[in-house]
Amino acid sequence: MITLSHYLILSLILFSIGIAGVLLRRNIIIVLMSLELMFNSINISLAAFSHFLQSMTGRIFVVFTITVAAAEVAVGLAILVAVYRQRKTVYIEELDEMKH
Amino acid sequence: MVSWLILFIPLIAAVLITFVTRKQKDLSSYVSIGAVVLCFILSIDPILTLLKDPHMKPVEQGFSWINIPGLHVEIGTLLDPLSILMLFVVTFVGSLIHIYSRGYMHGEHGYSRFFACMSLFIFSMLGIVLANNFIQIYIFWELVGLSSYLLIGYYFEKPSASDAAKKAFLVNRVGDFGFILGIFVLFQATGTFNFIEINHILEKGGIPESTIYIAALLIFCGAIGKSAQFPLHVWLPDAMEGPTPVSALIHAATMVAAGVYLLARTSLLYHFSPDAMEVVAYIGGFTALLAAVIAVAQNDIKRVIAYSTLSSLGYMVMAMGVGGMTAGMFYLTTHAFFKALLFLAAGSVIHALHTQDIWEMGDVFKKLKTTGTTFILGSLAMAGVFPFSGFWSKDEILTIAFTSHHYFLFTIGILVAFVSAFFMTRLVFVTFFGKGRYHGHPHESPSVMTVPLVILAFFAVVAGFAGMPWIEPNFGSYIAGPLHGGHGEHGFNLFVAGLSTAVVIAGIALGYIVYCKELKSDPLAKNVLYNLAHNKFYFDEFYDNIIVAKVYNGIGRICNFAEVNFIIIFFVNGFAYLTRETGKVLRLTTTGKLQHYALVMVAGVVVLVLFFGVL
Amino acid sequence: MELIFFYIFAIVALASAIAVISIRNPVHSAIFLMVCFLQVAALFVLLRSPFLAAVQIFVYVGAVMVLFLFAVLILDLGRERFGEYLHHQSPIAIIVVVGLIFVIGLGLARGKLDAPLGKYTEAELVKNIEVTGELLYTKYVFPFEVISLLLLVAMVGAIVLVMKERK
Amino acid sequence: MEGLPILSIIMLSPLAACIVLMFVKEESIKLIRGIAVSATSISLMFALYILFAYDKAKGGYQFVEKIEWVKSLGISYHLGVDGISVAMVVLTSFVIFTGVFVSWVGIKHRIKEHYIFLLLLVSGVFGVFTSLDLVFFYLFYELAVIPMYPLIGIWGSANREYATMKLTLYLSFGAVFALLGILSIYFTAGQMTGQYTFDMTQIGKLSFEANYQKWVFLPMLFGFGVLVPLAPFHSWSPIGHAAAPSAVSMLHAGVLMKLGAYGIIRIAMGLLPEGAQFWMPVVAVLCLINIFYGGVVAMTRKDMKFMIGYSSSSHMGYVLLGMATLNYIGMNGAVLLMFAHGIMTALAFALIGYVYDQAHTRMAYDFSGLAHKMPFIAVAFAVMGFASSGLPGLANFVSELMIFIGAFRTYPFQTVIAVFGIIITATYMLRALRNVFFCQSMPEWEHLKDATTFVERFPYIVLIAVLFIVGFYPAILIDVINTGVVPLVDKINGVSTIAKAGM
Repeated sequence: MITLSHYLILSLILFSIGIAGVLLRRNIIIVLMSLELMFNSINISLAAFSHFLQSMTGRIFVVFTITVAAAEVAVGLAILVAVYRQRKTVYIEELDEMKH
Repeated sequence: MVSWLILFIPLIAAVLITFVTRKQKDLSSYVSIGAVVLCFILSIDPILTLLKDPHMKPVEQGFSWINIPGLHVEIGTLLDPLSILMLFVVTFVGSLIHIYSRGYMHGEHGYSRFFACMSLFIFSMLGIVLANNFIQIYIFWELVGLSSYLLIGYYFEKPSASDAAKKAFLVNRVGDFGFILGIFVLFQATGTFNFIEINHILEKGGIPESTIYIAALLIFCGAIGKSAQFPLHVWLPDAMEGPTPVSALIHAATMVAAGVYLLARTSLLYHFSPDAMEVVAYIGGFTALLAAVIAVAQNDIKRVIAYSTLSSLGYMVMAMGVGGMTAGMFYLTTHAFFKALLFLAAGSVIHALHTQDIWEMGDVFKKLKTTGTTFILGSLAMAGVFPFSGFWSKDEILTIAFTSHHYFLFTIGILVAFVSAFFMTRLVFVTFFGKGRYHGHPHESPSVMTVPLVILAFFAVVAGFAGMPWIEPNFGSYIAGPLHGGHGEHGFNLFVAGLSTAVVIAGIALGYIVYCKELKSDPLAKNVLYNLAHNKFYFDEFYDNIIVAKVYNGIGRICNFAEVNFIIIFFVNGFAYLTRETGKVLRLTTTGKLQHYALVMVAGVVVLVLFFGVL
Repeated sequence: MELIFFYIFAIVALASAIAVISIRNPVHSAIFLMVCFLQVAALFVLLRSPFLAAVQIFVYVGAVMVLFLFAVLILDLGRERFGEYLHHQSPIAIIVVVGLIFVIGLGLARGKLDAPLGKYTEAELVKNIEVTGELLYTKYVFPFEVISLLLLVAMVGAIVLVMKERK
Repeated sequence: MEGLPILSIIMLSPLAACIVLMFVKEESIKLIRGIAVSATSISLMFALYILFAYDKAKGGYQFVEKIEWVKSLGISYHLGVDGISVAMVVLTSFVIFTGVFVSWVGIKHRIKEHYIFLLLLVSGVFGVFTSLDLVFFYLFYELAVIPMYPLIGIWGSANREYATMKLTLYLSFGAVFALLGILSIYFTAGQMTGQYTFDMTQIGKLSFEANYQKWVFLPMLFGFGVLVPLAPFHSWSPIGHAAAPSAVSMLHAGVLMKLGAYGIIRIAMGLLPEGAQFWMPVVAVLCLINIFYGGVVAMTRKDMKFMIGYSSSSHMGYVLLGMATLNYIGMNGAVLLMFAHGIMTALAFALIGYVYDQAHTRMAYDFSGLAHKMPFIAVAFAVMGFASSGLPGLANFVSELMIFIGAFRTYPFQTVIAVFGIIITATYMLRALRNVFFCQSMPEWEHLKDATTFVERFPYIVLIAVLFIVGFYPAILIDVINTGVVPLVDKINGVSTIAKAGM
C-alpha cells in the first residue's frame, strides 16, 4: 500500500537534488533544468496531497504550476540566449554584474 | 453703548485712513482729528455723571471673546471714576495734540500714515482705560506698544529711529513678560481675569499672601516697562526719535502713564501686599532721582523733557508705592497737561529753529512769544511752583510720603523737586534767553499749533485747584471710590508745602545763577558728575554692550554653534555616516554571484524550518 | 502491485535526476531530464490523475525539453570548460542540502495528516478530467485567466528578448 | 449639500486637477494656472462650508463617508472630521489656495509639473486630516511627504540636493516608526476584540493595557515628532525651508509640520491616552529646547529663510507645550496655534520668496530700506513679524495666550521660559524688519518692484485677512476646535462622558 509519506519523501529527495543542482553547477542551462526538477517534485506532492485528501485543489494547482514552469522556461531560456549574445558565456560565475 | 462707541471710533478712523483716505492727506488728518474729538465729546457724558455722583456704581459691559471650558475671556468696558478720569485725560489731551499735529506734521512724507497710527494709538489707549479685565488690558497694553513702535519709527529711513523703535518695543516686551506671568498667577489663584471679581475674591481673603506678593510684583513689571521705571527706563529717552506730537501724547501724557494707571487699577492687590508696595515705592523713588540727575546734563531739548517725564513717572510710581493712589492719579492728570504742553511747546521751538540742541537756541523768546510764554508756564508747573498745578499734585505725594513715615523716600522726593526746578530753569534760560546762538529766522508757529498750547497752558496752571486739600469734594474724593489703600484725606501739611516750595525756589535760584548769562556752552560740563549724568550713567552702554551683545547674542551664538557643530554633525551627518559605513560593510556580502545568494536563501529556509517547523 | 510500480518509477526518477545534475554534457543531461519527467508522469497515473500525466508529457516532455535542447544546440555548448567538478562553495552547499533534507524529513516524520477529506469519491477522482475542467472554468476562472495572461506575457517577453534589434 | 461627499470633494479635487494637468500642454500656462486655482478654490469653498456647517452642538465626527475596501483586513475608506480636523482642513485649503497664487509669480520653469506635485501633496495633506482609517492615514501621510522630494529637488534654490535628500530621508525615517506603532495597535486591538480593523473610531473605543500604551506611544511620538519637528530632530526643517521654493516652503512650514502634531494628537494621544499621560510631561521639557533654542538660533541667522525656519520650529514648540498640558485650554490653544502659525509662516515664506525672486539673496544684511521700494511688502512683513511675536489682534496671540494659560497650571516653570520665548521672537523679527525694510535705501536695490497687481497682492491680502479675522474673533475657530478637544482631553484624563453628564 502506497502511503502519502512515500510520495512526500520522493518529492523531498527530488527537490533536494534540484537544489543541489542549482547550488553546485556552473552551467546556467543545467541550473534551469534543476529548477524544473524542483517544480516536478512540488507537483508530485501537490498531486499526492490532492489524491489522499480526495480533493481537486492540488490537481488544479499542478496545472497552474506546469503553466508557470513552461512560461519560466521560455523566458529563462530567452534571457539566457540574450545574455549569451552579449557576454559569450553561460557560466554563472562569470555573470556577476549584480555586484556593481 | 457710549463706551463701545468711544472705544471703536478711533479704530474705525485708523482703518478708514489706511484703506480709503490714504492718498488724500488733508482728509486723513480730519478723519483722525474728528475721531478723537468725537471721543472727547462722547466722554463728556460719563464725566458729567461722575461729577453729579462721586459714588457712582461702576458700569460694566462685556461680551464673551473666548469661551471654552475653564477659560472665559471677555472684551468689555468698565466705566468707573478711574477710567472716566483717564478717558477725559486721554481724549482731551489727545484732541489737542491731534490738532497741533495737523500743523506740525505739515508737508511730511507719510502724513496719512502718521494719523492712522495716532488713531490706532488712541484706540489702544482707550482700550487700556476701559478694560474690565486683565487679558483685555494686556491686549491693549501690547497694542499701545505697537503704535508706539510705529510712531517712534515714523522716520524709518533714519537708523536711529528704527533702532529706537525696536528698542522701545523689546524693552517693553521684557516688562510685559512679567506682566503676563502676573496675570497667569492671578488667574491661577482666582480663575477669572475680571477686575471686579478679582477684587471681590481679594476682599474675601481668597488668595494666599505670598501669591498676592508674587502677582503684585510681576504685574508691576508691566508698569516698569511701560512707565519706563528703572531698570527698564532706557527706551523712553530714545523714543524721542519720533515726531514731537508723538512724544507729547504717547511718551509723556498718556501711554507711559498707563503703568501708573495699571497700579491704580490693581491697587487692591497692592493694598494686601505691603511688601510689594515698598518695592514699588523704592523703584519709583530711585527712578525719579536718577532721571532728574540725568536731565540736568542733557542738551537735546526733547531729551531733557523726556528725562523729566521719567522723573515724574518715578514720582507717580513712588506715590503709588507709599499708598498715595489718589495722589498718584492726581499727579498723572496734571502731569499730562503740563508735560504735553512742554513737549508741544518744545515742538514749536524745534519747528521754528530746525534743531533740537538747546545750545543752538537762545534768545528766541522775543520771536516766539506764545510758545515761550506757554513753555515757561509749563515749566513752572513742572517745577511745582505755587500755585501751578504741579505744586498741588507734588505736594500731595510728598505729604503722603511724610505722613506714612517714608522719610527716606520723602527726602528723595524733596531732592527731586530741587533738581527738577534746577533743570527746568536751565532749560528755560538756555532755550529762550541769554545769547542767541540760532541760525535762520525763526517765527511763531501757525495758530493750529499755538491754540492747543494756550489751552493746555490754561489747564497746566489751573488743574491743580481741583485737588486742593481743603475743597470738598476735591479730585481725590471723586476717584477714591475704586482705589484702595490711599483714601483722599491727607490734609495739607504746612511743613511739607513750605519745604517743597523752599527747595523749588532754591533750585530756580541756582539755575538762574548758573544759566542766566550769555553762555556758549554748559558751564558745568567739566564736572565728573555732569559727565556721568550726560552719559546717562552708561546704562545704554551696559545694556547694549554687555546684556545684549555679550549675554543675549552670546547665548544665540553658543546655540548656533551647537546647532552647526553638534546637531547637524552628530544627529544628521552622524546618522548619514553610520548608514554609509554600515553599507560599506554590508556591501561585501553582495558578491554578484547568483549561487551565493541561492545558497544563503536555502540556508535561511533551513534555519526557518528548523525554528518554526520542527522545534 | 502498485507499490512495486511506485518504487520502480521513483528509483528511476531519482537516478535520472541525479544524472541530470552530475553529467557534464548538457545534451545528456537534457535526455536524463526527459526520463525523469516521464517517470513523474507515470507517478501521476498512480495518483489517479491521468489528465496531469498527459499534461506532464505534453508540456514537459514535449515543449520544455525541446526548448532545452534547442537552447543547448543554439548556444553550441560542448563540455564544461572548467576542469574541477566542484567549486569553492560546494562543500557548504552540500551541507546545507543535507540539512534541508534532514529538517524537512524531520517534519515529515513528525507530521500527521489531519486535514478533513474532500468531497470527491475515489470514482469521481478517476474521471477527474471533467471535474478539473469544470473547476477551472468556475471556481478558478480568475487565476486561470491570470495564468493565461502570464503565459502570453512570457511568450511576448521571450520573443522580445531573443529578437535581434533591427539596424 | 446633504448627501454630497464633501470631504472627498475637498480631498480629491486637487488630485483630479493633477490628473487633468497631466493631459494639458506644457505651453498653455494660463490653462494650467486656471486649473490649479479652480481646484484649490473648490477645496477652499468646501472647507469654509464645513467650518460653518459643522454642528457644534453635536460634536464628534461629522460629514462621515465610509466605504469598505479590504474587508478581511478591516481597511475602509473612512473619512470624517471633528473640530480639530476642521481647523486643519481650513488651514490647508487657505495655504494651498494662496500658494498657487504665489507660485504663479515665483515659478518660471516646468510650471505644469510644479503644480502637479504641489496638488498631489496637498491632496495627501487633506487626506491625512480627514482620514479615520489608519491605513489611509498612513498612505496619505506618505503621499504628503514624498512629493517634497521632487518639489525641492527641481525647483529649489541653493543646496537643494542635500536639503531634499535629508528632508525626505528624515521624514521617511520618522514615518517608519509611526507605521510600526500603527501596526502594533492594529494587531493588539485585533487580538483584544477578535475583529481586526484599522478604523480609528473602533479602536478608539478600546482601552489598552497601561504598560502597552506607554511602550507604543514612544515610537509614535518619535515618528510624528520628527515631522513636528521635535528637538533634537528638527534640523531637516530649516534647511528644507531654505532650499524650497516659496509655495513649497509655505506648504511645508504651514501645513506639513502640522501633520506631525496632528498625528500625535489624533493617533498617539487619541488612541493611547495613558501613554499620553505618561509621556507628555517629557514632551513639555523637550519643547523648551524647541522654543528657546530654536528661538536663539533663529536670532543668529542672517539668512531670512533659515530664520523663519528656526522660528517655525520654535513656534511648534509652543504647540507641543500646549498639547502637553492635557487640559482644555492648552489643547485648544495648541490647535489654534497650529492654524495661526500655519497662516503666519506661509505669509512669511511667501514674502521672503517674493524678495528673493527679485534680489536673489536672502541675507538680512544685504538689504536696507526696502520699505521705500516695496511698501506693500514691508507692511505685510511687519504684520507677519508682529503676528509671529504674538501681538494681540492677530491670530497667534490668542493661541499662544491660551497655551500659556493652560500650561501655567501644569508646568509653571516651562511656561516662564516659553513666555520668554516671545521676547526672543520679537527680537529677531524686529531686527529683520529693521535691517531689511527700514533705514536708508540702497542703490543696488533700486530695481526692486513692489507687489502692485492683483495677482501679486492677492495671496498676502488673503493670509493677512485670515490672521486678523481669527485674531479679532477667535471664537469662529475655537468654538469648533473645542468640540474636538473636549472629548479627547476627557479621554486622556479618564473622565468618561457619562460621568460628566452626571455631574
